[in-house]
Amino acid sequence: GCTTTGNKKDSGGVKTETGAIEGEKDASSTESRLADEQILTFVGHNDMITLDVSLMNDEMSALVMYAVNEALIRYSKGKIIPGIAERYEVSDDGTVYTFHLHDAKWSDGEPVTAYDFEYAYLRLLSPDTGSSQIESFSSVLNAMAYANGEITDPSEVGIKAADEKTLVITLAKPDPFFLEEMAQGINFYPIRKDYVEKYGKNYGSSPETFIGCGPFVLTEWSQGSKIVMEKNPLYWDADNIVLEKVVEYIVGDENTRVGMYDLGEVDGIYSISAVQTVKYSGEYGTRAGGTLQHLVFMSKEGAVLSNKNLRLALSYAIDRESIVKAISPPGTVVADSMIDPEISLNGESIIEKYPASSHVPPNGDPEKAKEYLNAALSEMGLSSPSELPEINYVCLDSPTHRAYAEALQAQWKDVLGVNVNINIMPVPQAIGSLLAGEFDIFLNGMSTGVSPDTLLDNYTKDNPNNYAKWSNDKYTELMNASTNADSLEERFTKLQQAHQLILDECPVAPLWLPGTAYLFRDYVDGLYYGRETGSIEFIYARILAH
Amino acid sequence: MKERILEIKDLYFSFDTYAGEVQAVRGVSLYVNRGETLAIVGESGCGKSVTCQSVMKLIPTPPGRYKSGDIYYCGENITNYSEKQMQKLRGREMSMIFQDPMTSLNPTMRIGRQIEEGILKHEKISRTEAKQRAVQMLRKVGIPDPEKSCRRYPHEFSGGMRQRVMIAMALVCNPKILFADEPTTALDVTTQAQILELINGLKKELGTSVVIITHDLGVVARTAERIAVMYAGKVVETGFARDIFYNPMHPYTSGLLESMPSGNGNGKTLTSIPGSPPDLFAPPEGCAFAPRCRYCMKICTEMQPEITDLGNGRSVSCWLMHPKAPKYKLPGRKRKLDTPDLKEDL
Amino acid sequence: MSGHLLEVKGLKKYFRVGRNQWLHAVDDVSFYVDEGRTFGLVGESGCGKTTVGRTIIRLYEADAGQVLFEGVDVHKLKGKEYKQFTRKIQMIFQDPYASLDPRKTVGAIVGEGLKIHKLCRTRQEYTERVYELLETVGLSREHASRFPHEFSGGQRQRVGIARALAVNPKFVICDEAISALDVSIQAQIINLLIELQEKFGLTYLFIAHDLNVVRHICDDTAVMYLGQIVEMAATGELFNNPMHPYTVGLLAAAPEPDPDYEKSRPHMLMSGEVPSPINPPPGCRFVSRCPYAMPKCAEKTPKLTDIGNKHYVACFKAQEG
Amino acid sequence: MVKYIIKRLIISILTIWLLATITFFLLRVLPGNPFQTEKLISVEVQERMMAYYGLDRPLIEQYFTYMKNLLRGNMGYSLKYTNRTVNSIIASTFPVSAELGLRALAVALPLGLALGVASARKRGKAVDYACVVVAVIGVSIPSFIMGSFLQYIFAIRLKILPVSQWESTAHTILPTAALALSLMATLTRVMRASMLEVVMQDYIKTAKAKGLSEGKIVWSHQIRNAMIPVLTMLGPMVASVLMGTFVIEKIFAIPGLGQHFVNSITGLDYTMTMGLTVFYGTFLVFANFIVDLVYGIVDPRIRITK
Amino acid sequence: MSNNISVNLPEDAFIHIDTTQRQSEIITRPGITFWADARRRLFRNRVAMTGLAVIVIITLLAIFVPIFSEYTYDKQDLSNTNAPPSLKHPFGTDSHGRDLWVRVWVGARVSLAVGIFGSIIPGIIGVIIGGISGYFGGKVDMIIMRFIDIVMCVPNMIYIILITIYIGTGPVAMVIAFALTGWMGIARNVRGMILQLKEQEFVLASRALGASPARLIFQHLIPNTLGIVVVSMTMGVPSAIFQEAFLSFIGLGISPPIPSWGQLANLGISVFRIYPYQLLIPAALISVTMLSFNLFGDGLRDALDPKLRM
Ligand SMILES: Nc1ncnc2c1ncn2[C@@H]1O[C@H](COP(=O)(O)OP(=O)(O)OP(=O)(O)O)[C@@H](O)[C@H]1O
Ligand SMILES: Nc1ncnc2c1ncn2[C@@H]1O[C@H](COP(=O)(O)OP(=O)(O)OP(=O)(O)O)[C@@H](O)[C@H]1O
Ligand SMILES: [Mg+2]
Ligand SMILES: [Mg+2]
Repeated sequence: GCTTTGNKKDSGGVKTETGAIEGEKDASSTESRLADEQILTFVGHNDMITLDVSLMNDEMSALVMYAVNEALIRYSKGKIIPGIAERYEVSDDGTVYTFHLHDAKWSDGEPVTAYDFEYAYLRLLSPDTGSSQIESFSSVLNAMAYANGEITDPSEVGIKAADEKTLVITLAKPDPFFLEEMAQGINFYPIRKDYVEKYGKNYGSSPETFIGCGPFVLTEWSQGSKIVMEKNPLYWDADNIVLEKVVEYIVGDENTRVGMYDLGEVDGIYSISAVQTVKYSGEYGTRAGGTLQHLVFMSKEGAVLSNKNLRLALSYAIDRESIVKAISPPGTVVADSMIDPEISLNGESIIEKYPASSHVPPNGDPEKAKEYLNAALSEMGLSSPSELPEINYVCLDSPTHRAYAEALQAQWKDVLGVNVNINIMPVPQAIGSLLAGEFDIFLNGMSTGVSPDTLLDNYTKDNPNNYAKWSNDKYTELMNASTNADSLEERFTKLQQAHQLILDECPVAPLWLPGTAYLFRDYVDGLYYGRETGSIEFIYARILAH
Repeated sequence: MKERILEIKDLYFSFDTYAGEVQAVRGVSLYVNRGETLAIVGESGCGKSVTCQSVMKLIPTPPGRYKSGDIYYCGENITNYSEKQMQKLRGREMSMIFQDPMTSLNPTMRIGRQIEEGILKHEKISRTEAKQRAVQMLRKVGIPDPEKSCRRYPHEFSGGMRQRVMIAMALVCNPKILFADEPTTALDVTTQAQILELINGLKKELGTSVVIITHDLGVVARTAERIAVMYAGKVVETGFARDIFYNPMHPYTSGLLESMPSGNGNGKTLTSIPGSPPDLFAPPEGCAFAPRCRYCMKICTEMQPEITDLGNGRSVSCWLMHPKAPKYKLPGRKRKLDTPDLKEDL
Repeated sequence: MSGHLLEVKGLKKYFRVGRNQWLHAVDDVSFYVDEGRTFGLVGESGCGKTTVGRTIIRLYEADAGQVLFEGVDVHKLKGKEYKQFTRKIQMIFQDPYASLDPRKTVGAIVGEGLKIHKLCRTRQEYTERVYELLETVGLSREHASRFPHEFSGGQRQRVGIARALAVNPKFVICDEAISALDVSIQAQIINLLIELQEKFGLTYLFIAHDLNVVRHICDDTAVMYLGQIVEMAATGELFNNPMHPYTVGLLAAAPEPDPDYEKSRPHMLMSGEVPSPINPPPGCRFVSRCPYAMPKCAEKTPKLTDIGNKHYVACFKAQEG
Repeated sequence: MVKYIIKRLIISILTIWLLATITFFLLRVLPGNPFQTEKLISVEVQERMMAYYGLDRPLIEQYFTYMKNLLRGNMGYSLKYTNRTVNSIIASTFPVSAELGLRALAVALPLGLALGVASARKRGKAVDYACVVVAVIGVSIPSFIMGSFLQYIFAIRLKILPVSQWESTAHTILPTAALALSLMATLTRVMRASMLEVVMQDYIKTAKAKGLSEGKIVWSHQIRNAMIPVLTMLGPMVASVLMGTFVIEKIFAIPGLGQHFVNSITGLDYTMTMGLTVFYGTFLVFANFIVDLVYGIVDPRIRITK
Repeated sequence: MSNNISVNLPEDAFIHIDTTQRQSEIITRPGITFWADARRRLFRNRVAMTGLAVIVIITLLAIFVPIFSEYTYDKQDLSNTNAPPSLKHPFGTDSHGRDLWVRVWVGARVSLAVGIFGSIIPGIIGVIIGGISGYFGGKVDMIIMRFIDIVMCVPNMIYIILITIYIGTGPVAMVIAFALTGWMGIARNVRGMILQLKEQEFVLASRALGASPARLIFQHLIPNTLGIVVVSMTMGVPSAIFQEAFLSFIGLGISPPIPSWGQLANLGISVFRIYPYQLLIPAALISVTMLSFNLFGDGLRDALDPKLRM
């Protein structure tokens, strides 16, 4: 759950003790008339890539997987609800999670067992699978070691099916965000071993080579064009599923998607761009979160931006609000810190509880920016901004990134008189430059993850993912202290201090949490959006009479 | 009087070019009777080809342009015929052997097809029959191995063979009138004789009229009943072949006949008409031949001579014909045989 | 090494016209031309005259045999040497239409040789030379800026002649160079050729159909039939004393510019099917049309042999006497 | 001839091999790796993925492995569509692209040639200028604009044709039209230029003298002689049109091959790029081979077989 | 058939005069050169001149509008984005609130330059390579043609990225990219036509004159393929304009915020149902310019065709 107009997120119900998962599948209170035909059609822009859970790492695959398969727990309407597991227990030290499965069936009638999960998770981790998603299991005992080939015996990994109906997962150390990860992550679904064995590498590449146990069955996947799912009568909770059929068209061109919507060929559009919302103002919904777009300033010794004041000047010169208003997709929220405000524990937003003492001004602060600039110039021994060495802004070749770059460039020029060169590159090359540190400014969008330190972790000294090449011993110390902290309180306080430090030093400057707008006819009821997956959850949707 | 199959009256035809008007044909009047051969001879570039092609309306307009004059075919004025109407005449009624055999053949079509095409257009017969006709025709013009040759392309033929293909193409539909523009220039004399015989046969059998343009006075002597001598876009002299040969009345005609190599002298310089023909961009006011004329008079450079009709189908366009002009006996061809019936009066 | 300016030895040129079908355009032709002489080549249309000419200047590669020019094998010349060679030997093309670049003005066509061989030092000299050449062949300087399609057949042919003469060649192959010209201009051109020969000692290979002209201008004449030389002798000797039946027929067929004579004399047409040059059978090629054919004519090819007086004939009957 | 064909076949195979080799190494020279996507994956995972796909081995070794597989017709698994082989992707999308391409060609070729002919014959007249305008619109308005426009007018505004998808014949009309228009425009212009060289030739006069009608002259004398430039274009045109057109496929949501040509290379999907290059290369090489053969048929003066 | 005038001619009219000495008084017509004449005819061609006039006008606007306008192409006003055409902003504003009138004319500078260079440079390369290939034939032809096959098949993006690595980005790199990726079509076309032409007699005639291959190719063969080459090049202009947009999009060409027509059209298409003017204006300008180029090109072609010389 994230900010969704109309559907404000409820706090998730996570119990640390033994407990049933809060299973509130609200049979919508306003019992309006349903349409005779329960078919939902909508149009998306990308095809899914694979149905092999272990390999899956894209949004569209996740969208379909959520409907045609089911993990132990589900994340729905901002809450964790039961999936295949009817309940779970957590040991007192917070390291052992025991999941109890109920009698669910695969869509061919075979029972779903704990072994299917054990198989799926270990398969993902196995070096022979080639998954890019191993980090989802990073807190599980020995998981990374197994994945990296340091140990070869899978039985040493903390994932074990005790019997047909019980799965035990052992963590290396307590992780308060583990359940959230399991619920929101996209790689925690079970896999049928016999299918993998039968289809080998082709497993999950077509409806025939895949089997799931979710509320829908994939019946047609014509690549690049259309996906059809039908209701699965064998689904354990089939009674609560109203839709009979879901059809997703895949159309790359936005004008076409909008045209289909206008003509009534589809009930909704998965996402529409900012300009299109002008036409449908009042009709569209938005969602945001999951990703934080921020500028990475190259801070290593010798770079132009190794000067902290210059970095701050650049950050303070940005009028984030007006850029968001003019250019960003609707739903975009200006970010004033490096921690996603949606990240919460026990219903409490971390950043609200442990706020940074200074924020980036959402409307920019030209005065302060100029002050910083002057300070920087005098430190560098320069008299005017035109004497600054060339500043190289590496930009991905996407229209939105380009639009942002141009807007930022103009503001820096206006406010500071600083010229920034925009250097556009195709994605692999741009990311290559980012990794190699061949840039001065880079607009990076990263998943904020389920825990508040996901992003901040990167900027410790010598971390390969420290794109700013920023090396600050104090920050590293604080982050290490936070990671190794014994209590949650200590963990978050250290984190708070580190966060403050990074905001003051400004190797990275938060910009905004980009949103997405979606457009569905108002007779489509009960749609929700997953935060981490960023995708639509339509399994409980219904078509109202219209 | 014999039927005039073609009559050209005072035809003017020009080319509009970038630098002005080229008056290629400047008042040509000619006629051809049924079954008769008319030879057009004259200076190279004097408008012989243009005259013939303009009768068949083959010159694209523009750059060509009919200025005035009338063309009668079988008594009918075809000057203003539309393209459609002309299509009916071309090929079947009148056909043409073009001067240049290489560029006048479609380089990408087998010569057999090029010949068949004309037949199929005008006669209701099958492809195979047409093919047979084409082969027959090729055999008649002396192309070796006609069945196989049919399947070859123009560039694989020698100059003379291409010319014979052109001839075959023109003759295959038995036209009523044939314009043969230098049909045998590229042929050796034996083949030439064969071709002339072929045309002669057509004339006898079907009464075909022939307009032959040639520089080979031997060929003229052999085939033509009547001759028209052209100079600088005009007909300067017409008449029966023997009259012209033995008794030329225009200085140009006479000069032409004198220029022939006699056939036995070796190494001698040949007689030729001095000077070069006028540029048709700006033809002179007076007689076009005047600057080169041995007999030139003052009037010649000032005024165009009238056409003087001397009767017996003879007409000359020269001031020498004027009653006041001095009289000369112009040299002509000496007769090999003595045929007494020719009057040598002037 | 012979002292001949041009010597052709056993020249063969076959064209491929289909699978395993070879058209024997030139089949073992040998002759020589001495400096300052005019060598006439006459023969049936399609017998290979043009091909001989073109092979001499290497527009076609010979399949066999040699062409020696000034004692050097032409077909072995390379680069610069070949360029030198092209200056010395020129060809006037048979087809005046196709052999002129439609996109070049006549002036540029005529002057091309001058440019290629850098024969003019100044632009002025070049233009003058082009005008001079045009006037030599009876065209006017105004024609220089016109394009070939604006010319009549004869005018184009004169352009071709001017082009060949532009580089002051030593040897000129005239491939029916004057056939499209009216007699008066023909006479002018022939006079010009003779004059050049007298002045500069030019040598000509004169391919023509007009026997009167050949007789007038050539010192020696060869008669070709279907790719082979069948008779070769000094011109006077050949015309007065033709030995090969084909030559006899040829001479008899020439029309006289005399209407009464022409119309009264009988015209003998050569009878018989024209044989195909494609994979020709052994034996004399004229056999199918020869009035004196003997059985052995169909079996063996007669060799070109001297029957005295430097009169070469390839005919069994003539050789037997 | 047979010898020539055999020789050409061998050379074609060599060409394709060379193409594959060059592309293989050039691809590896490009910076970045296939696992760098907009959604950043940590450096460790990237390295792990490289190792898994064998991309950390010596390049030469990778090359030989690839070539060995290629010889067996196995182009490997896509790096992006992780569990689908390049062969299967091509097999499922190529027929769609090819169908669209063939439909467009079937429309564009006759129409383009006809307009070109008409334009040349009526040079300087209204017909000519109309053709110029149509052709210029076809050339200067690229298909991404044209496609959207057609779609907007005929599907969204007039509602007489479906907006997108590739199902019934009606679905094919708009994409075919959009694609055909640009092909047609090119063909029209080239044909016109080429015809202008032919209409003034002397042999046209000859044909006219035979009494042939204008139509017949155009058909059997002019077109053939004007065909060489068109044929030349046609080789690569057919090859690339059959491979699909990215923008048209995108606009009309056609599950064709075209999208992969763009996505695979921008995503540095090595195997997919290689597969597509080899596949397209094979097509193009053979299309040009056929064009060379047809040259000789169209114009017997051309002898490539020498 | 003598009429009165001739009968009444004076006696002295018939005095013999000697013409042999006299220079025949040919009135020489103006000795106009081919190029001068081609130019004259081009100028007389009204349609071609209209085309030229449009090109000139567009060029002038491209030069002067940005100089005299009160806005600059990069000055953004985020509070006035996507404004429809008005008196203040004749072409409206774009998504960043920049004045499109100025942007369009700044874009015209880029696009005209790119269009012209982007078609001429590869055109020249193509003509040269095609000429060589067609003329020499045989092995040379085989090698060049297979090389072209390969160059055509290797995905363009590879060259483009390699250029960015070894040459960098910017207009020069972009022109190099055009040159590398655009010459093959013309080369094949020229080669095809030269194969057709090279055995023709006028080529043989020149060869017999000792003309070098270079001379044959460039003086005789290529001029005879000019019609197609001119057409191919004019068609190359719009594709260069859109290719520029693509190259700029992936960072090879003009770096932001400098606009070009291709880029404006690309942006326009994504919003054309909401702000149609943002697409229609650049698209119309491109089309009109292309039409002018084509009409002018046709006129040029006709002016250079000797057979149409009138
Ligand atoms: N397309 C044209 N444009 C301009 N002038 C032309 C054109 N065609 C022919 N002429 C001119 O018209 C005149 C007559 O040409 P025509 O071809 O009729 O001559 P001809 O008598 O057939 O000569 P020849 O015997 O040499 O073939 C020539 O002076 C020629 O220059
Ligand atoms: N390119 C070619 N391909 C095939 N056959 C050819 C080719 N060129 C010439 N031939 C053939 O070669 C033979 C000789 O041709 P050539 O042109 O030398 O004859 P010619 O003696 O010049 O005849 P003409 O007097 O008719 O010009 C002819 O049978 C002709 O068909
Ligand atoms: Mg003529
Ligand atoms: Mg010949």
